[in-house]
Amino acid sequence: MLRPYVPLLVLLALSVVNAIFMVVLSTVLSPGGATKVKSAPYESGMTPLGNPRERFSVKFYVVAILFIVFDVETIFLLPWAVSARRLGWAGFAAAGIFIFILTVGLIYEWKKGALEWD
Amino acid sequence: MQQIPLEQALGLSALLFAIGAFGVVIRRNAIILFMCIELMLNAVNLAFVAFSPRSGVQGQVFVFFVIAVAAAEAAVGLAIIISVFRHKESVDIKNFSLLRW
Amino acid sequence: MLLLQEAAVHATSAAAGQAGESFAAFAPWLILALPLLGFVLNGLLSITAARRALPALPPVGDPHWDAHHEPSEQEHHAHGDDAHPAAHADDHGAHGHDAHGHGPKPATHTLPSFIAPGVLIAAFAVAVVNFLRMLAAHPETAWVHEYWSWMPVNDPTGALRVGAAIQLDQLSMLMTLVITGVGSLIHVFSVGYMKEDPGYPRYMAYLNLFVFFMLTLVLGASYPLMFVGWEGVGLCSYLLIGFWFKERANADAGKKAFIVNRIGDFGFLIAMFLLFANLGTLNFAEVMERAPAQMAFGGAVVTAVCLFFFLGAAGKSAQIPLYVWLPDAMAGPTPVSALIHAATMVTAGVYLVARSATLFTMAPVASLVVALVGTATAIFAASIGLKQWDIKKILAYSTVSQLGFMFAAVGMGAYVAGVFHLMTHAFFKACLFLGSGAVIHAMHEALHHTHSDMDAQDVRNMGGLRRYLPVTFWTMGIATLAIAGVPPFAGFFSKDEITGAAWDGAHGQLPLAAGLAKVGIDGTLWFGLIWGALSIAAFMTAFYMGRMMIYTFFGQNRTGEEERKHLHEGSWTLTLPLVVLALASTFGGFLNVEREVPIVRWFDFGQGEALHRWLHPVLAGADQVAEANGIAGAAVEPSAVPIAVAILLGLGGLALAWTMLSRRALRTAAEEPAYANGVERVLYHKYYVDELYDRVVVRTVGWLSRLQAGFDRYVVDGLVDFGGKMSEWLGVALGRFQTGQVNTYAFAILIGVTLVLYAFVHT
Amino acid sequence: MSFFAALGRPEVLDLARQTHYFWALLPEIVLTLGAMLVLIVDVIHKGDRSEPSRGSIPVLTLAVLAATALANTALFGLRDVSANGMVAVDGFRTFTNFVYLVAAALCIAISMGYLERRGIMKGEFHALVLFATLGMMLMGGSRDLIMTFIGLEVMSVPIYVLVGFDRMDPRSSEASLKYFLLGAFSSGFFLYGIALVFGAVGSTNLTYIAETLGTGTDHGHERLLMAGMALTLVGLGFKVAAIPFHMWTPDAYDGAPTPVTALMSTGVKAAAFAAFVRIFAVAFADAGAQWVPVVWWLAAVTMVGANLVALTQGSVKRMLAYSSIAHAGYLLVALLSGGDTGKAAFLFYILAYTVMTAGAFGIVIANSRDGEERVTLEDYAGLGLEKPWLGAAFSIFLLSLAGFPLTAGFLGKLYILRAAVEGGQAQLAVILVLASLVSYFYYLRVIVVMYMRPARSEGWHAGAGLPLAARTAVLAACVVVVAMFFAGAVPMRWAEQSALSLWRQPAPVAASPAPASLFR
Repeated sequence: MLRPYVPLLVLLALSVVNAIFMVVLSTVLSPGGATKVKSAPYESGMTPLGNPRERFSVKFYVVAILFIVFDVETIFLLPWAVSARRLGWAGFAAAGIFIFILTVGLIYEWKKGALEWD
Repeated sequence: MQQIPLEQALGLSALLFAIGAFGVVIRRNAIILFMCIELMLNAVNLAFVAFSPRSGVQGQVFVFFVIAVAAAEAAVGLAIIISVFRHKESVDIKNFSLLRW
Repeated sequence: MLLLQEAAVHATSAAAGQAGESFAAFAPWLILALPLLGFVLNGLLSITAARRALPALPPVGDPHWDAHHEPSEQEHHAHGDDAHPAAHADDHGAHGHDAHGHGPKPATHTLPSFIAPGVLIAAFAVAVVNFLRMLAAHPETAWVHEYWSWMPVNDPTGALRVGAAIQLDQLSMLMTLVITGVGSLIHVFSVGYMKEDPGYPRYMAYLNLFVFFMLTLVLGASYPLMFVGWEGVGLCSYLLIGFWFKERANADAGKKAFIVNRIGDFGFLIAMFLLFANLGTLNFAEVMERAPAQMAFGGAVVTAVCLFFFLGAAGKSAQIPLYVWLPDAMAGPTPVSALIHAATMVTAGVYLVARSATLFTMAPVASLVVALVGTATAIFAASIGLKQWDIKKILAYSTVSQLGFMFAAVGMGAYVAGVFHLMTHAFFKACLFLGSGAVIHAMHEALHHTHSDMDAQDVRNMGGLRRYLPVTFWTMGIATLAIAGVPPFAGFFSKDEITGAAWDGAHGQLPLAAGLAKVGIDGTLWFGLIWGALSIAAFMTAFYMGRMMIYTFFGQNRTGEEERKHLHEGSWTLTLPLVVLALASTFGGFLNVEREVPIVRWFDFGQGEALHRWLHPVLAGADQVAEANGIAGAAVEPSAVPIAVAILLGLGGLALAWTMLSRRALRTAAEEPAYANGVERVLYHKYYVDELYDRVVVRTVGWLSRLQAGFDRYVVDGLVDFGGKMSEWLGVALGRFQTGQVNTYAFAILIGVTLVLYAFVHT
Repeated sequence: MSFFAALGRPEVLDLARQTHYFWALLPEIVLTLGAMLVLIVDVIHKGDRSEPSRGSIPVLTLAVLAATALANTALFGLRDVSANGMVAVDGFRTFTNFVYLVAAALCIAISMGYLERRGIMKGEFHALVLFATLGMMLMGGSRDLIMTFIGLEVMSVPIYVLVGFDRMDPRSSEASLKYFLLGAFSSGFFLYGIALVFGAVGSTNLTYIAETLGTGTDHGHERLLMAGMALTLVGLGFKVAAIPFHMWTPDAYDGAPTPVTALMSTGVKAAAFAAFVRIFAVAFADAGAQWVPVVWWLAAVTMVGANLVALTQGSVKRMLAYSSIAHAGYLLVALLSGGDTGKAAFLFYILAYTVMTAGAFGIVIANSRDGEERVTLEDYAGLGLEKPWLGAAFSIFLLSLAGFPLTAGFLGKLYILRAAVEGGQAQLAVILVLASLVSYFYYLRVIVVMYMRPARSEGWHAGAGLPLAARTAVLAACVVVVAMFFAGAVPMRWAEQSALSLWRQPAPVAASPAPASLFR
């Protein structure tokens, strides 16, 4: 009855094991004790202290959006790359059109100044 | 290898979809509302994948499209929510009733 | 250009195409195109005028109407100096009274005086040419020409084909002559009456547009085309009733007319659908051809079609219960009342029934309903007319009553009599209305000189006017004799033919009587009733018309010392149409004299009954139906009784009015009470029908619409709240149910989803 | 179209050959390139901050639309022999494409002047309109449910942005948020419906679905199919704004910048209806017994409800929103009438409706001033007297919306009524007549106010008006509305041929249900 779910269970188990393994590994391997700076969470260079209600710059958001869009592009390109040879020139042309349209978007963003931090 | 029965997969999909739809009806934070909608879309993705063995591999291809569309929607939707936030300092949809009847 | 080419082509093709007949129409499209051209030109002028004159535009008010309404009295003084001289400067110039110093009028206000009557007279000329040709040829079939395909031709089902087509036959020809002829006269009258109004070009544009639509109504070769005209005249009527729209009552009257007419239009549409569903066509020729074959005689379908058509006709032609808009429509300028609300538009319903004669012959029950409603309207409206004081209101109820006569006629199957009365009524009623316009014009001008706020339309404020307005008096007098049914004036012959038909029916000699017998109804009793009621209505007509004339033109003048000096006849544009119409009211009746009738036997008019012979081809279809069903009327025995009674009643009514009222010392409106006893009170208040409608219909609708107003607010949201309550009950697991706008909408969608899913899974 | 033939266009398309997609998608390709061009040109101009270039963007946009219309004519006379292409190549698509292009062009034209006044003159507006139009064309022309969904999203996402385009106006932002949340919500239902249909039938190809249902093959998943149809109906019902899926409409229409409202109520609705026709009246035609009663109720409730609510509106813009809901009901009647007549009536009416609605919104724009929307009934008092041309044009549009003779709306309604009577939907025809009788009241009320009430104050209407291009567009719309009445046979004939082509799909059933996608 539950046999078809076995792969799912295996996946679940593996991810749990992996998580535990990572945490343990970093504890074991990390040198020295915990200073105040070291125990603070890492936030990509932002200072994590301060009023939690303080506003972020909207730039973070813009970059995040850019990331989403160009990230999703890979879910189309990856399957294409896997079978690029079988799809032939037609497939290549299709992928080319796709990338061309994305490039136009990129040019727009560039010119708009969305890629500059200041 | 034996497959997960279609009924069970569809049941899960329907359950997720219903949770998403109910979330849209009962939550009032715009962002959570949007997350509920994303949940609905992903429930549909599950249904597509579940149908795939029987109806053809396109089902899985559709999922890619849905993910891409969802990403685009997310980008626009979050931008809209930010723009609304600037007026109201809030994302509670209960506060948005300039337009009614 | 295209039209011209079309015309050239069809002129030749029609000449060749009409097998056996030599009738060749002469550019009938011109009859339609000319008023349309007038509308476009005047419309452009009016837009230009509105644009240029905007800052200095004086407040618009009805110079002949506003004093009539209590709320406007104060306003009257406030803007009187602007509005009234504007409306009367035409005569002032000659008499040196006008101190208000209007400069020379701009072209926008002078050109319409030539354009508007010009196009009408030209159209009338074209109509006359066609009439003469038709008279010579007397074609047995209608002349139909499609100018272009209006609704699709290559319809896959091949069902509905409606072209922009003109149908020219004896009936539409007659109507066209009346519309363009009487219309021309009224346009001329309008020049004198309206040319100082700030909205003059707009007025003329509307009037031209009205004529265009009215001609579309009668010349169109199919029901949809007729409907276009039908709606169009409704629109123009609405625009013209509310012409002085700054006065709220006028705008309301316009709305009332429009809304009541919508009810009728609903009937017209349903009738068209039923016809199309059963016959697959809406062109007159095809309908009349297919109807006898495809619908059962006296069957439910044809009866329903006819009744729905009659609902439409009742709306347009002010029959019970939809007559209430017509008296209020008198808020419009008086020439409009004459043209639209007496001579032409309101008779469209009669035209519709006559045009559908074949159908109505097939539906005896529907016909009887038409006749009975017409009769009831005739007597009901006449009784209200007995006790009105406003000269235009008297004429309005008189119009409703006379329309009732026409419906009684066409209902009884006496189509020729109905159309005959339509025509004579157009003459004498237009004459009466224009005459009342001349009276009001004179009264108003006189009152204006002393800045009196007396009501210029109340007959109690008139009296003895025959000394001051001789032409108006004589012409209106002739028209009164005509409407009262005094031989040999026009109304006598047409009304006599109607009562005569009822008499025949009471003796079982009408086709309709035989038709009713066929469906198991004894009609003779009904016809007897109709005859009696119509006779009483005719008597009342004579009485109230006599009363109006006596109060207006005889006895002591009650206008006031100072005002009296300023009472005088208007310019020739006002009097000429009156004279022409009076002549028509005198001689129009001889068109259809029966040769055998004893009293008129002395006159010899060829074979007699010219109108019967003229309209015969149009009614041939109805006759065939009657013959095929074995209900063709027996040879009518001419009887002297109804004629004698008719003459007696007409003269008697006038005589009674004279003996009762001519000695009576009436006081002015301010002093004389509107009614003396209970009966008069009920009559004066028009049986309280308006109040009844207000209570029952208007308030119900108002209540309903408030209900609807609350619908989105309370019901939808209430539903959601209800859903919210339910969820609270359910929602231990789901937590609180929070209503907010987006949630609300999403919930509505979810409810929809549930319903749709349920519907799908359970079918 | 020998011009395109000379360029190498084949007479018969076979979408199994991928190169033929170039011809099948020519208008879409032109529009995509044009939209990207507009986007880039604008952003490059912004680089050198040259203000005069602003005026050239709308012109460029109109040129792109014109080029697309030209490319659209390449579809005339084309036939498609493939069984399972992603796009339909038929007259129906050509016709509806023109409708979207007209809607977009009118939207751009009436936005001139308006955007400057409200301080939102940005090139993105035009690019977004073009992208939304592209979405409409993809949605209305698709022959595959997934393609319909993508088209729907390509259309909707730019519209979400456009609704909130005036960021300084809280109403605009709020409308955008509501429309976005509910739009995404409803497209979730639509997508779920697609998934279930896909599961039940085994394909998302509309032709294949039609054939499968037509042969009556027992696919053994009746319930799945029913649920799928129901949810698809919900998604489309939302986009066409049928009651009870309409509640976003008044808010979104009211808050959006008026040119966007015009586009939403015309182009978006037309595209959703085109997809509706393709999915329900063609693909699910043989399951009519299931969906016709449901859509019948939707149509009836929509017509009655929307007209009743419209009666109570004090804002002209909101009244037009409810009017647009009511018109969705009329169009549903055409769709329900079935047969070629119904489709032809639908096409005729959607064209007439697009022109008259966009024109009406053009007048709403003309009546508003520097950043201030003047949309209440009182704001219109005296407009007819002080601005006779604007008043006359508005009267024509309103009368046409009401269905008054001498206008396209009258003829359109008559065609729908005829189709309904022929198609055995006589009760719906009666409801339609009654509902439009009600609608006379609120349309005429505006006209009455325009002509019969004095303006709020001296010179209240002094600033009302449109720039030349917008004026030309509104005038052209007026002329079309009247011309469609007098020469009704011409567009009707075109609509009929287009409707016929919808049913004459050659499309033999292929053995494989797999769509000829690029990812084969």
